[in-house]
Amino acid sequence: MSGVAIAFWVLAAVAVVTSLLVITSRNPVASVLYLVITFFCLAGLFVTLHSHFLAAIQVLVYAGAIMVLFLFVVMLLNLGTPQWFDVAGTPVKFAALVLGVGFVGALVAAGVGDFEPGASGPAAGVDPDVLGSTEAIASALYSAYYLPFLVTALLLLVAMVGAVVLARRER
Amino acid sequence: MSEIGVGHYITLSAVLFTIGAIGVLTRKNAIIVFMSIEIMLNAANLAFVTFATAIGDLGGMVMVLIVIAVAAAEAAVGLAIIVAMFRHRETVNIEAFSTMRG
Amino acid sequence: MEHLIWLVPAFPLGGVLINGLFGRRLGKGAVGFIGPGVVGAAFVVSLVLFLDLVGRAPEARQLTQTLYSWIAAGDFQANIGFLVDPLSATLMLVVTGVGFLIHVYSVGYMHDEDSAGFARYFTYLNLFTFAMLLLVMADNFLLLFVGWEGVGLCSYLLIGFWFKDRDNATAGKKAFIVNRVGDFGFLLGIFLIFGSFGSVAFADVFPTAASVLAPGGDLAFWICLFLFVGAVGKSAQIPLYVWLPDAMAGPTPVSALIHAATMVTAGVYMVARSHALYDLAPDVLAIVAGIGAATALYAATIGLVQTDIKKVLAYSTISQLGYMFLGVGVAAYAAGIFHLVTHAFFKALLFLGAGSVIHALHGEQDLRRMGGLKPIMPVTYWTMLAATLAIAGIPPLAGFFSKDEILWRAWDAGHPVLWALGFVTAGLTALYMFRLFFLTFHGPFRGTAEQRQHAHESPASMTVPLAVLGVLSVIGGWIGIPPAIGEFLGGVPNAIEAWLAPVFLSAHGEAGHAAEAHAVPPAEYALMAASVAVATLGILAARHLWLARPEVPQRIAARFQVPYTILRNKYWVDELYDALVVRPYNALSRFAWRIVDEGLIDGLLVGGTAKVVQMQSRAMSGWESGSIPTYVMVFFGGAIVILAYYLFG
Amino acid sequence: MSAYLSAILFFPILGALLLAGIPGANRTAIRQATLAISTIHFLIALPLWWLYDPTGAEYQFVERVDWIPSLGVQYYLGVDGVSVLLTLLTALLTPLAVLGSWRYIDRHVKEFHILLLVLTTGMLGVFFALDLFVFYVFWELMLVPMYFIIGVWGGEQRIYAAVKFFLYTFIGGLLMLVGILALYFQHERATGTFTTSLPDLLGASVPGELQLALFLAFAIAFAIKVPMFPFHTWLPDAHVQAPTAGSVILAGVLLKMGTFGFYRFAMPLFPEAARDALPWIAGLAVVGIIYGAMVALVQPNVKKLVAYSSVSHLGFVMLGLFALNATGVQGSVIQMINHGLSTGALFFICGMLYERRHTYDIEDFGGLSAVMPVFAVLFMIVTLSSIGLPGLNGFVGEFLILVGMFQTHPWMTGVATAGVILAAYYMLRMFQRVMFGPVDREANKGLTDLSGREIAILLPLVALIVWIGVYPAPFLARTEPSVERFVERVAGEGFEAPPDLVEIAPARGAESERENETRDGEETETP
Repeated sequence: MSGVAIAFWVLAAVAVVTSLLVITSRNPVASVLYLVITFFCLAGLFVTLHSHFLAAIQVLVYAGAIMVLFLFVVMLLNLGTPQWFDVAGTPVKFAALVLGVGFVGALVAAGVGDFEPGASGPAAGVDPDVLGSTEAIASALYSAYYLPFLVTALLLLVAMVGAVVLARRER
Repeated sequence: MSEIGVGHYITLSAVLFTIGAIGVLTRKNAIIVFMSIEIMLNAANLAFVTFATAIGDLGGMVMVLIVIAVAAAEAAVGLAIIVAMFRHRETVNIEAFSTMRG
Repeated sequence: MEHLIWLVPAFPLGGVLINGLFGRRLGKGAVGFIGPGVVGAAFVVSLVLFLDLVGRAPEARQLTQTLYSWIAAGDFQANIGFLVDPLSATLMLVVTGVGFLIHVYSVGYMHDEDSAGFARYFTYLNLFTFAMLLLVMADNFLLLFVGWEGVGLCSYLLIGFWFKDRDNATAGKKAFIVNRVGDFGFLLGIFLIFGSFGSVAFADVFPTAASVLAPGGDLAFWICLFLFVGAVGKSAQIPLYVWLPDAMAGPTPVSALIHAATMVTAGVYMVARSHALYDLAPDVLAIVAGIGAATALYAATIGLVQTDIKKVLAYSTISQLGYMFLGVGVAAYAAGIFHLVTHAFFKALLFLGAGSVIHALHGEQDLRRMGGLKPIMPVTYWTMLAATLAIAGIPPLAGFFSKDEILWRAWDAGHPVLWALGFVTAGLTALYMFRLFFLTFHGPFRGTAEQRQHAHESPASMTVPLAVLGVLSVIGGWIGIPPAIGEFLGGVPNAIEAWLAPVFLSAHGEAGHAAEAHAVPPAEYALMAASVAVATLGILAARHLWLARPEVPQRIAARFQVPYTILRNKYWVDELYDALVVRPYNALSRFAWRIVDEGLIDGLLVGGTAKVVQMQSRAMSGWESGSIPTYVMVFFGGAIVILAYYLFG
Repeated sequence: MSAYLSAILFFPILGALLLAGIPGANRTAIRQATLAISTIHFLIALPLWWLYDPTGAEYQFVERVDWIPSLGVQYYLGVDGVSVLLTLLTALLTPLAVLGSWRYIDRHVKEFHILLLVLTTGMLGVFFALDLFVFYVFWELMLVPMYFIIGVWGGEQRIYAAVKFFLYTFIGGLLMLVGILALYFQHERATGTFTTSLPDLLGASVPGELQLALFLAFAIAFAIKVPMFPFHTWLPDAHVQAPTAGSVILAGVLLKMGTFGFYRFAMPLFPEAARDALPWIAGLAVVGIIYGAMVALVQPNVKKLVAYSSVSHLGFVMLGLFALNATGVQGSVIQMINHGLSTGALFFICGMLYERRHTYDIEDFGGLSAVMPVFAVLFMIVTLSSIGLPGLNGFVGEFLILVGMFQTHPWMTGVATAGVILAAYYMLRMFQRVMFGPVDREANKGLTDLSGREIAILLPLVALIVWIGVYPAPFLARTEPSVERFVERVAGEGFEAPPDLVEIAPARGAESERENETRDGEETETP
């Protein structure tokens, strides 16, 4: 059992547990914090997959920025107190559960688990670490995927403007 | 415990995705629904990264970046809407907002 | 002489254009001159052509002229071409001759119309003459059909001339539509002819008729029958005669010209013209003769009880036409045409005489309110007497020779039953004609005092034509003296028979009946004597009933109540047609419109699909419930389905 | 490669642009301008009559320019004998329509006239198109202006009528589009080249049942436009609600799109299918003739009566087309022109009555012949032309159709010929109730006779009605070669000789049958 395996199982378990807690906890603030933990686990998993840059981004952007935003909004609208209406009726819950289990069961049954990357495995001579490194991603980003990069930038701009406009208090 | 293969990551991603989905289905608090969506997105990211490293194609990595960016944008706008909704109806229960029905 | 032919129809057409376009401005005088003038000119040209034909050898008596190719499409070809041969020359003379007299008469008769109406009247009359000449002179079936419908149109226009009165317009419409029923048959006949011969020109059809059509075969049968349907429609035979009595709604000269002398005889002319076809269909000839005889008797019976002077003459015309068809039906074409000619003379005279009486009594047409006009209207009296004697068939007047010839031919051709029908009708004709004559001119005047005061002889422009026609009615018969009498008068030939022989010769190769010089069988004399006897009997009975003992007819009518009312109501044929044909058709049309069109198609199919679409869309909109969780549920369910299909599909 | 056709085609559009310049308020200026434009357009198109050489090539004044090379679509125009006549009819009716709506249209005058000119282009495009794509574009283009003309300037339920008109034709159009596409790909599969040009498509033959399906797709689209029996219910509504000019153009030209479509596209492209479907379509045509005549009889509204009469008349045209011999098809082509003239004139007359009494109900009229003599004469001539009186144009067409069709389908033609009687019945009944009888309604007494303008509208139509009736040779000569090619392409050799005429007569009594048996042998039949 190599170090990576242990790390994987631990991180996976924590991620699953915390995300379950996110959707089940009464108190929104608690679920925000659990979500932060989930994101950290994911970042760790990225590291086990040798993509260190993405792990960093994950932590910075998701855990740092977005969750802070959530927390901010929850605090601003003092939604901290558990809401009575929050959880749906039992039939809906039951249906959702069945659906979810069914979905996962279908995937596992379809042999997702033993999926082999097939012939096109890591191309010979490409070191996974180099692959995950920042320069590789940066060079790809500015060459082949330049257009998506620009579009995303534009999208972010639009989102900012949108957010400001929507959230502004009418005078 | 054999070598951790791509399958494990994918299964994990599926599980996380499902949890996110169940969250969206069951919870009526807009914020929680929002967070479940974030979980689902991250599950997808995980799958992307797994396949990217598995077949050595940077496309996956770039995709994750984009997804994160999009998620950020979506969160910003979403939360702005929630704030606007809250101001309008004093609640974030999504049941209250059904004026758009047919 | 060929180059003159086109002038004959051109003159009336010229009259139509001048009167039609400038009539109102020219004033009644000019219109009154142009109208008859052009017909007179046409008569002169016809006479010239007639004399030219007489001058030629019998076989060469044929003048043709083709103006231009009218319709040429695919293998169908029809020209505007004229054929003047003894048959059409005779008809041309009758149409233009009698027509001219009637035009002159009309100037007097219609003088109290306003200038617009006067011009319109003469335009229509000239248009009629033009169409009738087209019909008679055409050298192919299509042009004949053009003339055929043209005269139908003119009769529609002229019957409904005083259109302010709704009944006149309805009578006109009825005439046109019943004619159209006949024309429908005619059209089918033309199609069959074109189908069999590949052409509609007489020159292509008649000479090759025997070879193309199997004698007695189905094709010949159907062609002739369809053509005869057209003839029945136009010449008012059973069952399509109903329009002629109503056609009396038109001015009297119109009745004289169209519904007595010319148009109604078009059917006889057409059958005679296509004798080559009819000879190949003996069954149809039998039908023609049968219908002719039946119509003669049938119309005579109705004529007996009519009280309107013009209605009596109308039924008399139908009866006489029946005679002509009887003659043509027993393949005695020349006899049929001969009767047509003589009938044109005396029937036109009868109508004009009646017109003169009506004119004098200011529109009074009911026999029961006339009488004793002899001293007041001598010219009308004597001319009407001549005509009545002629139609009754009293020798030596015209009617005797032509009617007797037909009766003899019917007997000679081995149709004793038809002869009997004709014989009885001859008696009835004499009876009802003299009934009319005595009721009008003899006995006490039954009209109002004011009418008696105004009654006066018609002006010269009306009495002169009467006189001319009177003379024609007397001497008209002498052109067709049968050999039986000819020998006594020093070998006078049967002029008209010889004259028309070449046209009908080509039919069955051997010489016509007339040419046989064999001894006249005694039977002919017997029949001749019999027909004269029955005619005089009719006259005496009429004198007895309506002159000597006027109250007798009332008693007879009272005793035979049922047959009298049947005849009085014209066997209810009009009502029958109305109930059996017109009303159901209208009902069916309403049904078609309301139920099929608006109900079925618009309501059910079109409207139905529209409603279905609406219902569907309303149902669909129910799903948009607005609750976000249901949306997500559906969304996620869909995703799973697709995934499942993709994984396991 | 003269641009003559394009000039004719796009001149109205230029005119429409010119109109846009004139201020909307100045109504008379707009009317005069449109009249000038449409008259000039007619003069531009008129030389087609002399320049078109019947003995020349099948399609003349051809213009062929690549439009969308990748799809094999070309801007391909050309005219044959039939489309020359229809073009001239369109070019003649437009100025008359403008004249006809001088006082009738008083709202949005500028928009109306612009739409009218655009409509003209749409129609001409259909007659000129030799490329299916171009044809389809103009087929749909023509729909829009007519929709607005009915929808905006129509009567009370104009919206219903306009929408119904639009949907009916549009659905037909879609069906046809599917047909075009299927043909397009089938042609590619057969010959490997993508093309939508008619002559090339005519070359390749389409296999059996696909051909029937494609033929039906085209046939239904055109049958709706003709309109043929089951699809006709949009016509009366559209006509009653449309303004005079709209009705005239709708009846005069738009209905001919359907029959022209059969002549130019549906039948030549799918000859075998056309022959198989012949009994059905001819049967429907006959039903249309009788049904149209019957329903017309009981119409209280004179415009609806004329609309149903159009259904009956075009039933004749369809019958002629399916006679599959030169005589019948010539008759049907000349009848298309005749119907345009006589029914166009009839709708003008309805318009004139409406302008005076603001009603189309026959009951409101009566005895007008005394009040309006000139009107009576012209109305009489047009009515007689419509019931096919010999000597006028209607007869020439109807007779040729019937005589042509009789050679191949005697029984069907027998029934159709009965239509001649029914036509006389409903037209004369209407004519009598409008024109004859006493002038019993007060309002009718003061009616003014035709004005100069109105006479100017009817005179050219009546002149043509008489000309075609008396001397149709020049018209027939121009369409003869095109019709011959059509017949030879559709009838081809496969079409068996018409049934022996003897059989058509039912056995009439036993003995004549026996006679026939013995002599059948040497009977020489020369159909």
